[in-house]
Amino acid sequence: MSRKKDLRQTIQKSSVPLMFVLICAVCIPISGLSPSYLANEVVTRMGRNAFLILSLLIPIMAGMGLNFGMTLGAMAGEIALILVCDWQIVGIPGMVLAMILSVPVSVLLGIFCGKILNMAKGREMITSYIISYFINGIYQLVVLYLMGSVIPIKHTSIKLPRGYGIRNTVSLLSMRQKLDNLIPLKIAGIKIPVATFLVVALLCLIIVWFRRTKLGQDMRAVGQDMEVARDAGIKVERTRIISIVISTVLAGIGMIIYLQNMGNIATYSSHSQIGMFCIAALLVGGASVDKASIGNVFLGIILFHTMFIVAPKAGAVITGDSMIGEYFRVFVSYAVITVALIMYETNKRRNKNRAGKQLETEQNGEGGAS
Amino acid sequence: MDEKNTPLLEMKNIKKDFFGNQVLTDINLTLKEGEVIGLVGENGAGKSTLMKILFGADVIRETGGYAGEIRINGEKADFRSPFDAIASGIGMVHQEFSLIPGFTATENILLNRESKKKNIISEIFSERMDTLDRPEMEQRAMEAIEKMGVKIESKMVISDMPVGHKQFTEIARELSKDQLKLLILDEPTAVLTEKEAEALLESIRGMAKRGIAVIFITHRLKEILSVCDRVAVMRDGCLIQNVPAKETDEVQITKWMVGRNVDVSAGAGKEEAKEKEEGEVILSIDRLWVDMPGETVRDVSLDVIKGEILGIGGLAGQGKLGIPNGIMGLYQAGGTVTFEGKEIPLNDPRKCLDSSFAFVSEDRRGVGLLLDESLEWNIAFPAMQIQNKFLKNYLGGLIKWRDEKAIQEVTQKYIGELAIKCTGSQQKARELSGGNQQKVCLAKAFALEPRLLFVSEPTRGIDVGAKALVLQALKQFNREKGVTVVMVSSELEELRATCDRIAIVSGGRIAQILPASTPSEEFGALMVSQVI
Amino acid sequence: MKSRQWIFRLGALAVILAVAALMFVVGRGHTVYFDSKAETAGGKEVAVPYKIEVVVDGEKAAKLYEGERGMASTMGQNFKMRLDITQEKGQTKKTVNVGMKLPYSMDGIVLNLPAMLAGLPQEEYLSEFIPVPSAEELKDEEVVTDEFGDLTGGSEDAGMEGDGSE
Amino acid sequence: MTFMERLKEAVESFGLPRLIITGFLILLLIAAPIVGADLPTQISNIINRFSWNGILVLAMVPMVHSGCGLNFGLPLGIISGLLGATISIEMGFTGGLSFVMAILIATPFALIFGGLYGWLLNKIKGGEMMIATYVGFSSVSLMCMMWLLLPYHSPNMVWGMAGKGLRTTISLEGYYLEVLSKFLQINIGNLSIPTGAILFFAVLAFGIWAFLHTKTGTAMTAVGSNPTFAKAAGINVDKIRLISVIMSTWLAAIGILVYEQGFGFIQLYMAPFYMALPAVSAILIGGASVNKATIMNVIIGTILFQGIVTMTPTVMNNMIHMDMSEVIRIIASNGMILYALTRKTEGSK
Repeated sequence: MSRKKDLRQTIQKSSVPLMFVLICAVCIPISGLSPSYLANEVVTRMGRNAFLILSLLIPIMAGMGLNFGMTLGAMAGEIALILVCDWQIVGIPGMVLAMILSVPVSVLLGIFCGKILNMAKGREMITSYIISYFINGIYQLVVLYLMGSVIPIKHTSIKLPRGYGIRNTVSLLSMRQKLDNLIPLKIAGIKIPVATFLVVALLCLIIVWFRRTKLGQDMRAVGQDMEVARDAGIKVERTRIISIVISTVLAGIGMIIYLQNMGNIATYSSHSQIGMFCIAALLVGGASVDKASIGNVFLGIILFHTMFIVAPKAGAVITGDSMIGEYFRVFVSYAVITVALIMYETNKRRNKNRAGKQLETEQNGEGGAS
Repeated sequence: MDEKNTPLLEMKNIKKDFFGNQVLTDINLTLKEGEVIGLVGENGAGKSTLMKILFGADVIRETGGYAGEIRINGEKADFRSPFDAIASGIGMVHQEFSLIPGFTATENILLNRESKKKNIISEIFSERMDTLDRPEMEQRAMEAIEKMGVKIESKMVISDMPVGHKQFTEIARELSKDQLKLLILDEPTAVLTEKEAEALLESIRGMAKRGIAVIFITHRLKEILSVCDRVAVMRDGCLIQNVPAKETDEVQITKWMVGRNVDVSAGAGKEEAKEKEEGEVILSIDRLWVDMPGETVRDVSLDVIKGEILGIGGLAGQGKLGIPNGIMGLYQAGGTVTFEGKEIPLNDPRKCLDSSFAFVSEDRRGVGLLLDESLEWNIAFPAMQIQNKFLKNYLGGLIKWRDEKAIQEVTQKYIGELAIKCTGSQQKARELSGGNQQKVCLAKAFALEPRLLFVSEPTRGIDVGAKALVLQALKQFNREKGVTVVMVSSELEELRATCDRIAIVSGGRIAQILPASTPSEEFGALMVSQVI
Repeated sequence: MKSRQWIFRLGALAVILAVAALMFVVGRGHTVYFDSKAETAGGKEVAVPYKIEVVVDGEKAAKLYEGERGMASTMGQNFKMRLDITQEKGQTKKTVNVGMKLPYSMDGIVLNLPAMLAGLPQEEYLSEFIPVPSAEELKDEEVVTDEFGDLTGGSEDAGMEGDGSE
Repeated sequence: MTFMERLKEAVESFGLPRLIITGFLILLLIAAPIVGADLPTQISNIINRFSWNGILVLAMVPMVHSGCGLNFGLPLGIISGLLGATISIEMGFTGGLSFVMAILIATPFALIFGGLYGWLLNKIKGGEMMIATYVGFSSVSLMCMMWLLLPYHSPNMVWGMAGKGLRTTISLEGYYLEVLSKFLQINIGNLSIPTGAILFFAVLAFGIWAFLHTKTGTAMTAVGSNPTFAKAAGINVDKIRLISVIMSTWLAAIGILVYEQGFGFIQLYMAPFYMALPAVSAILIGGASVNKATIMNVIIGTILFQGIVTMTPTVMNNMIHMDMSEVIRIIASNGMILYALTRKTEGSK
């Protein structure tokens, strides 16, 4: 009986990935895209997004839910890249410098975010979501008004003609895919960004290692029961802030990797959607609000991005309008997050009701005996 | 240092008051190494306050500290937090589990005291980057479990464990602390099966042999007699007996626990009570179960007689609060409840209220009041919603408009009748004192003009003057309006002074129903009769 | 114990700062322009070869006939190139390897190859290139700062186009 | 000393961010004539924008009252309104009648969507705000597909080339453009007051006020104030919450129609996305909290918020020739929401 129950539970748990396998299975043949093109795309996107999505894992471990505030890190990464670009530091050294530069910005933003979230315990997600908008305002203030007027920006290719503020797009031609192509490798016509994968693999190792540290253990404890952790002498607030800071720093570095692949920065919009797409991908991989693994990240990228590539084409074939597919994939991204959030909340409530059921059966059992 | 002569723990003249309300008076207690002492007393006798002082709980400091002194091994101790107490070798196992559900027993036993290994990163950043040394942790956990003498699976996740094993995990956690000299166990056997409880007692004996002193708090007197060296009995904030366990027995302990200077007013209206015993049954409860966390009701059958005041007493956690809460539909419940011959469906507060029940909850701030609304709203709300009182009808009843004037009138009436101290009927309920808030709760129930009134812990957390007024109001309501009252309280004397009959709940079941004039000792014995 | 940790921390910080500083030096990018133009320097006219092929990092950067300009992006201050020079049409190529240090402060550097080959001093053949903003760059640009960004165009697509060019 | 204390208390109860925003607006009003902006024009602008947005902000009130939190799912109601508007035009109604029909058609949609939405929110008590946000987003992106797929044919609405699929913006010229604003409009010099639109807002606001004074309205407030109390008093908490969600959704539907008649265009596709956050921050600026809101909060909040939105560009531009209004708006409105979210709300649990 228990095995049957287990099976049902696993199916229920992996319902979202299964649904995506189904969507992909239907859409791939319809879209008519060649397997090699598809494989190439998925591999590219894997390299591009993996680091960013991995940055979400640690706050989930600390019980702070999906970190919509990862956008903060993305903004820090963008600011660093804009500066490095203006200083004309190119190639891999430019990326390394941008990463180093993004860290202090990310740390500051992370501490801010962590402190606010400590004031809003129990509604971390909506708060981190609003924080991302709030900081976006500050980011615009810095990039649109302070850069060029207070922070020196030299190059007219970056600066707006009016003398201050950054253009809508900043070209990263000098860094474009420098990391991806550092170690060139092609297998069966599929270009593999080996160096990027190595960096991602390193981060995976670090995360695995981190879980085994004292801090990682503390985070798991805080994530499951703040009060018990506090009673045991763990500094709950500090631990939560650290988890957000780590996530923000990783997101900043991830954004730099992401943008080197893209080859340009959309100054005012690159970061705004990144949080949503990363979270959706993670959830598609079978993660939930309180549990996520490295496996979820990779499965999520494969499924979510396959859908992302295929949907517009499939939509165009079916309805004759390419916009339908575009809207469809946006809808799916949002719907996935919605469903995951609903499942999380209903599970929480179901667990609460379980105790009553137990008592009833107990009583009935007793009644039968007497 | 002659350790033989200095006792491990000395508590001298411990006094404590909460805002002028004396809860502990001149407690003197000493404990030698390896000694097991059983601490018994009714709820509210001061046991847990005493233990909180010993354990350096934050509540004590926040409420102005305590008087007297505590010596550990002859040295004066002043604990600023539980961590200080732990450092001096005191361990405590609380009634509520303090465990991380998703962790294994090992991880919980060594929570925040894990074995660690250094690495390069931890040298740079902080010790928190040390990796955990799992094999060593496993070994330390096993040692602690062995010390306890009860086998539990060290690798099992807490949420998969039976309750008893959770309790043992907590005890093992305390035992794993090397400095542990004194262990406080607060009702550890409450959640254990008989077999497990026996194992625990065995392990307490083992600990004592190792030189660890144990303070064992429980309501199960048998256990005390079988394991303790001495028994300390507390009543009304005083330590009234401290005798070797061999020299006493259950009956005597029970007497000490409840036997106080009996109040003359107890058993008021005895003749009336007799008369009512033969009256008609207004409410009949049959095989009720209620899932109220911490107050589980298991199998309660009870008849309430028209016009009486029925008291329900018992120790905390035994289920007396679950009865009214379950009937009124606030917690999941099952069984049958019949009122005036009609069956009342459970889990539906509305049906109860429609049948002219009213309920004054023990949780004033959580359930009883709209803290952020005016007194008018608090008093008139249920009557308005259930009986359409204080409403003006327009368009042939299509629009039911709030009648502010009628609401104000009724509020003023109750403010006068119950002497509620407030600045006016518009004042927010939050701003009132506890006693006055309780009166508002009563007024709310009175405004419903019920035929059956449940009152739960009406005097909890309010001062003496207000207590008398509240009880007086209840009696008056019962006598003048002929309303049947079911009153739940943990204060036996209060029940004896107010009620006609008293039902004692123990272990989630009714132990027995006796007239209020029965001596306290008998009630006391009933209270501990089926404790689980 | 604590102070030891502080030393470690300061050390780590110093290493990171050193890496950053190193990146400044190593990663400085320059755009080098090659001119194959006649130059009159010090009253001497320099002969311009028929064709110069410039090879940087093993890749052909430019093929210059007289009066033409080519460019290459480089990283770091040590600049090496190979010049395959065809003096007259039909003649065989002559290969010259050139190594030089680029000035750190200049973004764009113009090298007059004939002048350099003629062995003139550096200040004669090397000059800073100051870009004149193109008309398109000067055009006022309206900044789009949607709170929600471009939801459907999606930044993801920009990447797709980029990959296509590969 | 005592004065300072009293001042401190007043600041605390009013909230520092709210004080800053009010102060900022007053500063703008003083600065406007100095930098050469025409004050009556500015004031008419504020009043006009108030009349467009007031009802959308009012749509927050029922859900806040019943303890469902801030209605981040406002787009759902807006979609109902958009369906009403487009169907009304598709059916060929013009002028004032098209407005009435839009309301009538939007109503059943609002009731159905609101009902489903409320049912969902009852399943996930405690996590309403986050889920509401994403329900709003999902429904907007779903409708993006629907606007393309639904069989609309009116040449005034569909893409000219394809002959199908709705345009992103649809002009209301000839339909209900300014039907309310122009009704009984008062013009004094540069000052113009859209009497009709304000009256319409007043009627709905009075309706909500009156509703909160009825038996059901009282129950709604109690549910929001302390759901356990309400349950113990025999209130069907889920039902009351459902009613509040439906009311909010319906008000949002009406709100978007009124907004459109003032603005002059129907905005489809991703436009509803933009609507929830300004409305949420407006009511918070007006003094509401996550579980308490009054009609007064709506009026004050909308005026303050719209005041800042309309005044900053002109004043800033005239003053420092830098249009920072957009950035200021983002920081102020989201900062306000953050402030409200980090307040401890006792008694709400």
